[in-house]
Amino acid sequence: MSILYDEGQQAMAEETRRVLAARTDRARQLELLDRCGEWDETFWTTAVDQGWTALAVPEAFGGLGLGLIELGLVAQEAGRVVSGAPFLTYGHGAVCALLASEDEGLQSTWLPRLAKGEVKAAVAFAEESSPMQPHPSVEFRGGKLQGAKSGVAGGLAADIVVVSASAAEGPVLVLVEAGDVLERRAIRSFDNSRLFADMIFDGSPARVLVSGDAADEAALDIQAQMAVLAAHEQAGGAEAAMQAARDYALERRAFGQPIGAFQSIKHRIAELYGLVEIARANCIHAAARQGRGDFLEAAACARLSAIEAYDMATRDAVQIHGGSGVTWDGGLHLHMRRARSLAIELGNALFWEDLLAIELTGVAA
Amino acid sequence: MSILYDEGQQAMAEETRRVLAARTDRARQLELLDRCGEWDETFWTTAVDQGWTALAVPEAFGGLGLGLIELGLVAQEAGRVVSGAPFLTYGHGAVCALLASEDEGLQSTWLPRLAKGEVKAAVAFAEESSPMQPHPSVEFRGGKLQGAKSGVAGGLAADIVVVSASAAEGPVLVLVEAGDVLERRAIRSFDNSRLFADMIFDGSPARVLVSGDAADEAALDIQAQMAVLAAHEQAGGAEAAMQAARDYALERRAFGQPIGAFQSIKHRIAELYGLVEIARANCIHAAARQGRGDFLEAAACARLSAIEAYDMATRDAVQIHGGSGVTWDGGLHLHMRRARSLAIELGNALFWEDLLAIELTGVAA
Amino acid sequence: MTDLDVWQERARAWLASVEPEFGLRARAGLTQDEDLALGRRYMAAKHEAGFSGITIPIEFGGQGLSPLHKVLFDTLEAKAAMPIGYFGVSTAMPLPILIRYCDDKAWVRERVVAALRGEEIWCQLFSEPAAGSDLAGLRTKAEGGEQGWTINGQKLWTTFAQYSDYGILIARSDPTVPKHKGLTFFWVDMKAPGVTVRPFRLANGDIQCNEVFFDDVAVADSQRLGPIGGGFSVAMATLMIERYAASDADGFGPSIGAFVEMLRPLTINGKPALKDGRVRSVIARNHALRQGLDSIRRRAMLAMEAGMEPGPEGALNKLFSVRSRQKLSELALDLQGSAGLAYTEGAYTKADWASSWIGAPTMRQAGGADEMLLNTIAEKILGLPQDHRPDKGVPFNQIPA
Amino acid sequence: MTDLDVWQERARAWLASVEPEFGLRARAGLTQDEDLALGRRYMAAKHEAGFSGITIPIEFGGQGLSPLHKVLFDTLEAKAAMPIGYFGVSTAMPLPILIRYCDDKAWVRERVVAALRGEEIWCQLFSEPAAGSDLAGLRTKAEGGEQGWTINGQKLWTTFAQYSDYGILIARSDPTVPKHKGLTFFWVDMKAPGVTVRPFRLANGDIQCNEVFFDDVAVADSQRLGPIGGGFSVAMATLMIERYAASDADGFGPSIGAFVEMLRPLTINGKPALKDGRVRSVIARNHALRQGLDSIRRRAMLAMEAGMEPGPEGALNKLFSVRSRQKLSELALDLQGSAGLAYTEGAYTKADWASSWIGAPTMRQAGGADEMLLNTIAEKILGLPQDHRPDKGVPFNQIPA
Repeated sequence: MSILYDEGQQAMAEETRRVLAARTDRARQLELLDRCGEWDETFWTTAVDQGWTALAVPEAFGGLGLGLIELGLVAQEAGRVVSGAPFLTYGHGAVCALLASEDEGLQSTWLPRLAKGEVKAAVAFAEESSPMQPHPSVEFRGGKLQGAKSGVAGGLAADIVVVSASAAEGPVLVLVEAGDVLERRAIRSFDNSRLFADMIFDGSPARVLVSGDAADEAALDIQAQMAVLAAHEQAGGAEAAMQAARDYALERRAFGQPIGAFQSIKHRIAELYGLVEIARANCIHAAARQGRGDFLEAAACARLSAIEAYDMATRDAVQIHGGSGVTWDGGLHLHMRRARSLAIELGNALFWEDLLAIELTGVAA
Repeated sequence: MSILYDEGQQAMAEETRRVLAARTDRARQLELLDRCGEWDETFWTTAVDQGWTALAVPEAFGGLGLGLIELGLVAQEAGRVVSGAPFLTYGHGAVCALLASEDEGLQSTWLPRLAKGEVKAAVAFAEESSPMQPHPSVEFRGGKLQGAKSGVAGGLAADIVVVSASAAEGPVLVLVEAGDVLERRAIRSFDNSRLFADMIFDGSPARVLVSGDAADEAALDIQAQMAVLAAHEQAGGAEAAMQAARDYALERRAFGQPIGAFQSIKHRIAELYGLVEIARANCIHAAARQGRGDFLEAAACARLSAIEAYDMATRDAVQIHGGSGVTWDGGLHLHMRRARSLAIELGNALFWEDLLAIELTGVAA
Repeated sequence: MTDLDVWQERARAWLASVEPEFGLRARAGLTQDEDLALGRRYMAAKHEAGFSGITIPIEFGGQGLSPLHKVLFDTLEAKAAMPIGYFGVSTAMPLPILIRYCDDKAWVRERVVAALRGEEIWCQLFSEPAAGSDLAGLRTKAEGGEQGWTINGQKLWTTFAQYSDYGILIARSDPTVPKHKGLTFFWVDMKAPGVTVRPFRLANGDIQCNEVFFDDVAVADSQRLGPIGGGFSVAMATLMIERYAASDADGFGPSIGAFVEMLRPLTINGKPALKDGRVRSVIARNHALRQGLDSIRRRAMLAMEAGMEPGPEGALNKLFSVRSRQKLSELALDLQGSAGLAYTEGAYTKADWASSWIGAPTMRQAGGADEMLLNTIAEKILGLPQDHRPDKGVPFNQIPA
Repeated sequence: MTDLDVWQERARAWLASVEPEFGLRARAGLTQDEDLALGRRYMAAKHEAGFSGITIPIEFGGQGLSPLHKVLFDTLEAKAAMPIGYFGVSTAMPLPILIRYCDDKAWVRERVVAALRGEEIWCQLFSEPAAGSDLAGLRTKAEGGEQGWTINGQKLWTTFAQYSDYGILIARSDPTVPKHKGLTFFWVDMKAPGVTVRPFRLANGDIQCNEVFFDDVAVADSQRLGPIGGGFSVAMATLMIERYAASDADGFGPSIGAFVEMLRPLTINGKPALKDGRVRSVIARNHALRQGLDSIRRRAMLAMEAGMEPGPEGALNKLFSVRSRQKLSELALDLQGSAGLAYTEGAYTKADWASSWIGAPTMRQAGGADEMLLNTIAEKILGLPQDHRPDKGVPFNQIPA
């Protein structure tokens, strides 16, 4: 079954929105576009102060013991304001990887610090154009990593990195303390606050989290959980873009009336409303299915509808804004850029279509 | 280079349109939907009387020695009125097959009769869901055919049938005189005047037209030529549906104004205009490229854009007509049905996408 | 199990028990008249089993249960493909309107029970040749007043009028005021002198819609529902009742599962169709869309269960699901190639791709055209301005035809 | 070979000869100022080679050739990626307007030659904050009359105003008449006192658009182009001149061929991307669309060559090609995965997918927003009614802001 947000969850969403509205600064966000390697520290300290980093960490490790539903609520609000750092999603990925591990030492070392926001994490699964690999080219031998991962979001700032690799005994997920043991090549991007980096491991020491089939399973589950959070961000961003279009259509006049009275505009915004609500419904449903047998299917639905909603909403919102949609200072391109970076991070639509098709047909591509 | 229709061609198009407008009867067309095995004899006698069957037959065989451009012009007009018989396209397929053959006896037997409209032809390439086969399951042994072909348009009325088959020495195209040597299983269809039949050959005598690699090449060229004619029909049908929507939008009033003043309606019709013109341009170009190295590519472009235009135009024209778009007597469903039958005959869009992708990338699917 | 779960299980069990007698297989090959007769028997059986008129108050012969009960039952019933189409309009809109607006309660109860048992059928006489999306543009005249009325004019698109005993009707009682204001609502006897019903055929071959002509039809003032000139708001109340009707994320066409099974044996260019990226994309995207609509519906049900008003996003279902059905059905035919050319008129739209395809445009009109739904979403949910309507505030008889 | 073919071959040869000095590679890494300087040298070289001002009469310093010659040359020039962007507006619209409406022919000839040689740049001062699609809603005031004018107001979106020596301007000379009727057209000196130019940045980082403020700028009546109150038709004539401009079926983004080559080494789920049905579908459909637009363009050229008016379908190119470019560019980034994240501001849009993607929305606005193009097609080609415009016929100063 789907869920209705309860009162606590609703209150949390409202409080998150209020706090983020107060602490988000469009001018600062625009500046970040020109700076490779920087992020919105105000957003991140807010996230830490508000306890968002602790939300989905078990209480035993200093967290609040909540889950994807609550983290999704925050992600949706963060997406609405095009948040200036990727650490919540990938921190959750690291939390999931640690929880999938049986290494209590690693758990007790890192989970409390992740909950407190003392460390930032990245998750490095992608290699070149492929978001996940059945046989990663990165090798893990004798406690050390060798090879390269591509386009790691948050990679330029991460303190720890969860890496998928191939070991003699099969696939593994390992944990690397970033420090100076790895080379990070910054990717100058159209959305620089995502902190994308290629990572080159040349004998970097790493600790095993999960190995064998369990590693593959864990990687897919982690990817799906992060994708559900990204989908919430995308749905939030899509809604914000849709609302910007609505507001502009009410305010801007042409030919003697608000442009929202022209059906080409108003119907397009109504279509966006539909895409946003469908994506949001899939997001809520997916968050509620975490841990169940149909979670991957639900995550794929959320991801696909959220990608579509954000793409369509940014395309149409920019178009409806006319010239003012394409100025730098107007800032709508923040959403346009974020729609693209989030569509690429964690696997593009084709990747999720294939995953979902396997779930629905039992047939591999 | 593309071509401009010359004055003779333009006059021919206008005359064709005039004749067809005078001889087409919507009530008769609607009745044909309920009758399996019947066609619009008035359309066919008109086609014969006007010499359309002779257009692309060489003068040496009693034809006019023109080509795909002129036949395309007629097909476009026939598509506009949802013509009630499929014989022009498939007759041309048979002419092409005979011309590809080196058997002068067969040519002199059949080409003059095809030019005069004395015989009706069908082309049977499809087997089950596949429009063409690298290795047809129909076998040709000792002058006889064994096996089945599916969904042959015009099959219920054809006097001769061009069949693709596998022989000991490789692929062949053969000619069968239909008569009573084959079993035709009528397909009750949503567009009955297409005269679809499954054909079962159980030792039917047949004559070889082309064999070996030349047979495969000829089959592809015949398929492409017929597809270009079908694309002309589709473009004509799409234009007629678009114009019906335009006329209705000018006439029908709601909320005190013609519904064509509402942007949701007028913009949709403008988009249809674009799709129709793009399809038409591709059709004219393809017809002019017949015999050149890029003909298959041009044919695929024509086919793909014509399928898209006719589908979109019928979907939107019906929608714009509101309730009157879905009544039996209103007859717009004639276009909707024809859009579907023409999209399936001669290979669906996926088939042509793959052919075009091979031409453009050199990579098979 | 909650009470609701228990009730739902009971409904499921009852439906399963009668499915052999009334379901899809039993209906195969029946003429429309035979199917209607079977439907009447089904309705009687349903009434006896206590699943009729779920939301209608007990004192009027219904079950007096919640809209959620009704949604649950309707969903199960639709799956079983019972012969209920003939009674859909009849029981959905006219009965609640009678209950609300008609003073003779004993008579109303008789009508309600007869309609619920399939013994009598009601139709809804709203649309006209010149009044579809623009309902208030209707021209059928009601002349007279408290001493009695005379109806003249023509209705169109009246579903199953050919089988109807009664109808609810909206007509123009005053052409000198703006168009929304001069309308009055009545119930009429479809067998009364001067009423002529002409069934006509739809594009898919169905004969369920009618033209209905009123030629000096006498109607008593006691048949008036609501105040004189108050007909538009009664009509709007009628249309609002449809809001919680069972919605189907498949747009009343076949499911994605059916699409997958249809494709399983097929090939594209010699390779399994289910391995083709285009096919996989269509499966995945349409499934994601429909799952979203389903999640919206389930959230609405949870909200109703909790006594809350469901969100406005419930309005999206028809718009999105029917368009998905339309394109998926086209593709289903195309992918079958030659086999996609076959057509059986009247096949069940949830099980037959050709039937689903050819009926989809009708679904895009019925219950509000796409364009009207988009306007409603834009105006009512998003607060965007109404588009220009030159007839606004103009007396009806001064609007150019 | 026809004369035209000979001429085209000569143009091709000349462009090839100067491409090393001015083409894409020569421009790589230049600042905008350096690129502009290179552009001025290219324009001078082009003028000396006899390929400047192709359709401009010989007596004004042009070549006096046909629009077809211009289309052929522009297409070749665009392929070579020459630094001509700064002079695009300058030579396209202002010069023909000066030639047509300005009386001092000697002065006009001087200006034309200077502009063709890249020594002077003209801008077009049309759009305003409250007047984009609705050009006639502009508010910049021109007060005075035959004794001289004073301009006050603000223009927006003025391309390369920051480099311009002169501009053509439309302003409101009479606010008491309906909005299309009170406009007058002028040329202005961009260095005159009271003119302030403020460049601003676009979403893709480009700095080519400007706000231009007019603060009591004096303009002589001899600078008026066309009659007082006749400005709207001069502006429309200006915009019509764009009609035969070189159109690009790729929407000024990368070609389908480039898409294929970009994909050749990539995989999707471990299989070659070019074998994926989704990718093949996108390649095939976008190619078919662009081939259609190309065929339309070639037919138009044949018509022009034959001295006929080309069909109205030429208007489709921008609408369809730029939308194709937008979606294809998004997909190109997605398919590259991590490599698609990289971005170089200012990269050439025909060669760089990220640049093409981020610039596409601007192209959907420039030269008429999609919505205005659809209106034009619907009204001018298909004869559909204009949509409601409440300000029609209302004196400008009585329209609510």
